[in-house]
Amino acid sequence: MRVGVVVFPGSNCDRDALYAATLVGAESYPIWHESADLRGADLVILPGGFAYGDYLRAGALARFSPVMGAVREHAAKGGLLLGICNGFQVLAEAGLVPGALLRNSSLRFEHRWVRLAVERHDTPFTRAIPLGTQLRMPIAHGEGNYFLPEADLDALEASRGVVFRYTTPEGNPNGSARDIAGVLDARGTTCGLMPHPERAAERILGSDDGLLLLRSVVESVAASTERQPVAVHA
Amino acid sequence: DGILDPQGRAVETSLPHLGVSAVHGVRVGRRVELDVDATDDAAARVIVERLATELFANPLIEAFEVELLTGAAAGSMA
Amino acid sequence: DGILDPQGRAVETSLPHLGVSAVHGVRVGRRVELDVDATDDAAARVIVERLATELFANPLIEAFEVELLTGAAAGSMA
Amino acid sequence: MTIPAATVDAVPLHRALGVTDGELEAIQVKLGRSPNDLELAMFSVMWSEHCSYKSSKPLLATLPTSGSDVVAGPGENAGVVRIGDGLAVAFKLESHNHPSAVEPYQGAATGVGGILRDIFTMGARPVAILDALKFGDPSQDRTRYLVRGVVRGVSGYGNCVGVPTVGGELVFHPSYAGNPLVNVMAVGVLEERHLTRAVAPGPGNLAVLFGSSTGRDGIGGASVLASATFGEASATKRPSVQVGDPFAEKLLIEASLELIERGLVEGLQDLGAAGITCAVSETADRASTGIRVDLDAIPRRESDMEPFEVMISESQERMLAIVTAEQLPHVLEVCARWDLPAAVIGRVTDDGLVTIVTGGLDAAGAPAAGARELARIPAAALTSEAIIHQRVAAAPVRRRPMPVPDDAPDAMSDPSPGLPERGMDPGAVLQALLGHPDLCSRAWVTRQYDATVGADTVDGSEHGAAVIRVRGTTKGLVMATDAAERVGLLDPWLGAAFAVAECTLNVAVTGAHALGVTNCLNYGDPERPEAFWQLQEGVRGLGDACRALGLPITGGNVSLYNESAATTIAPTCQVGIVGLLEDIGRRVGPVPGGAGEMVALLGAATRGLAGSIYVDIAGPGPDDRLPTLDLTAHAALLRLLPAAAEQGLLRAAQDVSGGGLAVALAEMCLWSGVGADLTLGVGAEPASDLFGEGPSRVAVTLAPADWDALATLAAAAGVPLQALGETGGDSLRIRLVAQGVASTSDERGAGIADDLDTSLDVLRDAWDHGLPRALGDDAWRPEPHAREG
Ligand SMILES: Nc1ncnc2c1ncn2[C@@H]1O[C@H](COP(=O)(O)OP(=O)(O)O)[C@@H](O)[C@H]1O
Ligand SMILES: [Mg+2]
Repeated sequence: MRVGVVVFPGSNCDRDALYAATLVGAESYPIWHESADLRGADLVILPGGFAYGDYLRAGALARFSPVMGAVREHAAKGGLLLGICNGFQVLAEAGLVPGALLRNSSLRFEHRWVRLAVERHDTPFTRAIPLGTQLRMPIAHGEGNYFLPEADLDALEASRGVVFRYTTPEGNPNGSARDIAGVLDARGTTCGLMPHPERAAERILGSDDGLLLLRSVVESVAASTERQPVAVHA
Repeated sequence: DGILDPQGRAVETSLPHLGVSAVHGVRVGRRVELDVDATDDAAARVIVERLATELFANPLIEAFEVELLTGAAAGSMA
Repeated sequence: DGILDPQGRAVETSLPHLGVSAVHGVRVGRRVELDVDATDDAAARVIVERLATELFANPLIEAFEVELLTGAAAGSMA
Repeated sequence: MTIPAATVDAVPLHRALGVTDGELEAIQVKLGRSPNDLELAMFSVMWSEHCSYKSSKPLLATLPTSGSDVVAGPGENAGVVRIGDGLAVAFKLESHNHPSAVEPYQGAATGVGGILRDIFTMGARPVAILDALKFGDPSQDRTRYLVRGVVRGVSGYGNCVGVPTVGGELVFHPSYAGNPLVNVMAVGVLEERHLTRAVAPGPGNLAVLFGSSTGRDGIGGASVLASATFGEASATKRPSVQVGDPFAEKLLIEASLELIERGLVEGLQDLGAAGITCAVSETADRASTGIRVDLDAIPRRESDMEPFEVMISESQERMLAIVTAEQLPHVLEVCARWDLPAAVIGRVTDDGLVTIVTGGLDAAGAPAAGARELARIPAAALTSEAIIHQRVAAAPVRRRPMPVPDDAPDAMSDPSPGLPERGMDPGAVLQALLGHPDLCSRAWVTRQYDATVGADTVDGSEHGAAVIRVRGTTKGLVMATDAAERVGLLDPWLGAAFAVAECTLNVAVTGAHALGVTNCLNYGDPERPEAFWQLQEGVRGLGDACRALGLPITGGNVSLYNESAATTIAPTCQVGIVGLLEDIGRRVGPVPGGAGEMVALLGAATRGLAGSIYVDIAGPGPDDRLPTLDLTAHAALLRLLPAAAEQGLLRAAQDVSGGGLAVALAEMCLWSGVGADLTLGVGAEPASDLFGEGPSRVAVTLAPADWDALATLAAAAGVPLQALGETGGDSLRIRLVAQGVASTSDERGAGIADDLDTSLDVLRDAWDHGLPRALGDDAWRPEPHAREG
């Protein structure tokens, strides 16, 4: 599996994501924000950090980065796209997943370990997660308070667009509507989540639950290449 | 809207600490001032409106107004 | 006025990504709108000026302006 | 050039700039003439306490600095120590006290930015930040404003640059009311072959300034802010606040490390205090060269800046690279790719001078036709040969064994209402200690810090020392920073030595060996003999402790004039240590594994309650004395711990410090969620056994089967080992039995009336809420307690 991690100016979890991808046997490489070439990525990750300093609004400036044209095309073709933390904010600003991330209800940056309930096991990001498993990973953000107008939330739930929810005992750390921690786009191939699976990828760091997410992607890429062989990119 | 403006709400709750009671309805937003090279006000406004819709404000959570200052334009969001 | 405005700078450097070249001198600040119960404009202004200095703006690194809207006051910082 | 009239105010210019008449004479001797105004401004910032160390240099010269693995010691931007596998670690502590007192958010933020630059300038990638913060009474609005601003500043900057903040200190003491301390430590990892120095070698080479443009920030910040005691004048100093841009810093880190890794620079220097003046003079002086600065080439944020403003501006996020003409295009390409403006602003010369030219340089680097020279100063005169003052030290007339309520700084206003007086229920005292703002959970602060970015954090800041793994190896870095301000107030020698003892123990309990020591000396006005005596004693204590423990001091920082109209700070020798775990899998944490482990104490208590937090809350007693520090015994303990960890004998280890043994044990219980059933032998003053802060003790837990092995090891090391009991249950029970006393009940009255038996829920409530309660934050909620399986 080929994993391309976009590097925006101000990204600061790009190296962590590149490393975590190697732990599930993927070949990972950075994609510079000015490049239009995703180099045949099976999975594109928009990593955490403070792209463009998060100035104006988190994700607002990154959305216009030259690379985003190629990312959009990749997603439109059904390529897998994962936005983590700041990457989720960029996806939301770019309209690639529904919703907006407001300031945390505490009005503070929140760094802590949370637990996630997995709402669906039939997505490319969750298929390897055993039923009933809760995922433990850290959050670290100032704007992770998921927002959608009520009616749109109902629609999102109806279309099963919510994939991760904060759950007990730690609960909802940021005021997110309906405890939402991660969502999917309509196609189900783009996922945005605030917690950091790449920081929960080794036991020594406190949890390796994040690997389940990456393994899911490996499985689903393997399954889809079995079904429909595609041209191999150099 | 309180959900969309937690900062405004926080400011409001802190006002009694400052002994201020006559103030309410606090809304905290952003103000962007910029210089636009344009032949006239209308042309400048077109450019700024575009920037405001696409960049300065996120329509899901923010509204904006454009104001022309003397030979300049400023947009505010709340 | 010479105080570093990293936000404004970052916005300005990414304007070319939007194909905008006619805009410069971007300054990003805050705008606070509030409703004041006061007998007259002057009294309202006194309250808002005080809040602006003590709460909304840090006079060391921010400047502010108070503007009276119809029956309301708003202060902007840049 | 004109200095704004307002700052001159009929006072001669040099004095307005903080240069004494004697210093002006010394400048005239160095130059062989009178300085012009620009030169005087440059001297004023370079000869400030902050840049020249003019009061402390003779003292610092006494510190032990050598060690076989030390690659770079004091004099460089950061100390660097080898850790094997071709790797080295760079680390340093630095203060940003005065800027944070004026503008807490930006002061703390730029403090983080500044120390990070010291690390990556050496070629190291920053991997951790620790912040040591000291404030006045937490119930005061001013304190709360400062705490919020400083914590937000550290968080806003550190989180954005993507370096985890994994440790630090938070202390409240009335002596810091008018002058908070913000000391920040940064740690980085580098390949030794990339070690880069801040030098300007090779006449003809180019000086490239990259990063943010130069504005009016911090004009005179170093000399005026850091050297003048605060007073009414602080309002007029306001325009000199520096504003940080962590986004620019993040780009600066990546660009600088790329320049270094690709071998594109001959030397690299960050810009901090005294801005361009400091960067060019230090790099030139270290290389015995000179630099000719093309003033007009310096990119500015404002068009109407005076030459002196450009030369001493402390605008943040700037770097100076010395590059060859051949590499220049590559250097400029790297900067452009990282969106960092860069400009050639001068040439290295062989004349040993810093010259400032307006009107441009020609292709050969000489002043262009019609150009004018505005300043011409020997580089050494600004730096290595800057003035040194032999200050007068005088111990206070009456050396107090303990503060007498009347002449001690105002006691904190009611830290915990309804607290038991001395001699009351030990459970209530323990509860009060766990809720004390200096001892309770730091989650209110640390939750605002990203402690896991980088995906290398093995242990963040809530428990003891931080542990960062070195990716690609089996190694771990253990880091901690400590001071002993309450002890320092009573005996500045002991305060500094205690800080070293506590910090070394914090590192050693994990099983790590200390690599070296950095420090930040925070003291008062050195022109006051008592304050200078405190500094002298502090440096002596620091040096004595490090020599006895065989530890090199690899760097540090001095911050003087920490006084306000109302108070002088407690003498604060802040110590920072990085230790190495060869095998991170063998590290020992402070959290017991569960019920059924043996609990024991390594080391023997030295009695004395003076300088403890117990005295802070229970009030001083007539016989309170300071505990003593036996550095030989301490060294033995420091050797034993890694050996025990190596053999896998310890399940958990926690050093005894603030709040004493009872607090150390209570914390272990709280963190594991499992209580303990213990018996403690006590002497005539049980409070001292339970709550005394005598050094060189470690509470450990172990599997009962390992007791004999540990006892053998401890005996061989000459370290006393005492079994206390075992873990289990959901409360902490400590039975007090008299030692060498016939009847317990007769003797116990002196301090403590009863055994201690308190449920963990009660202790946890005190510990969890201590800080938000002290700071009046009703909205804050602790995380629900969840045990990890
Ligand atoms: N207390 C101290 N102990 C040891 N070295 C010190 C101490 N204070 C300063 N130094 C050393 O003196 C040099 C100059 O310090 P400083 O001016 O703070 O450096 P920089 O300008 O790079 O921040 C540094 O190498 C620093 O490590
Ligand atoms: Mg430096």
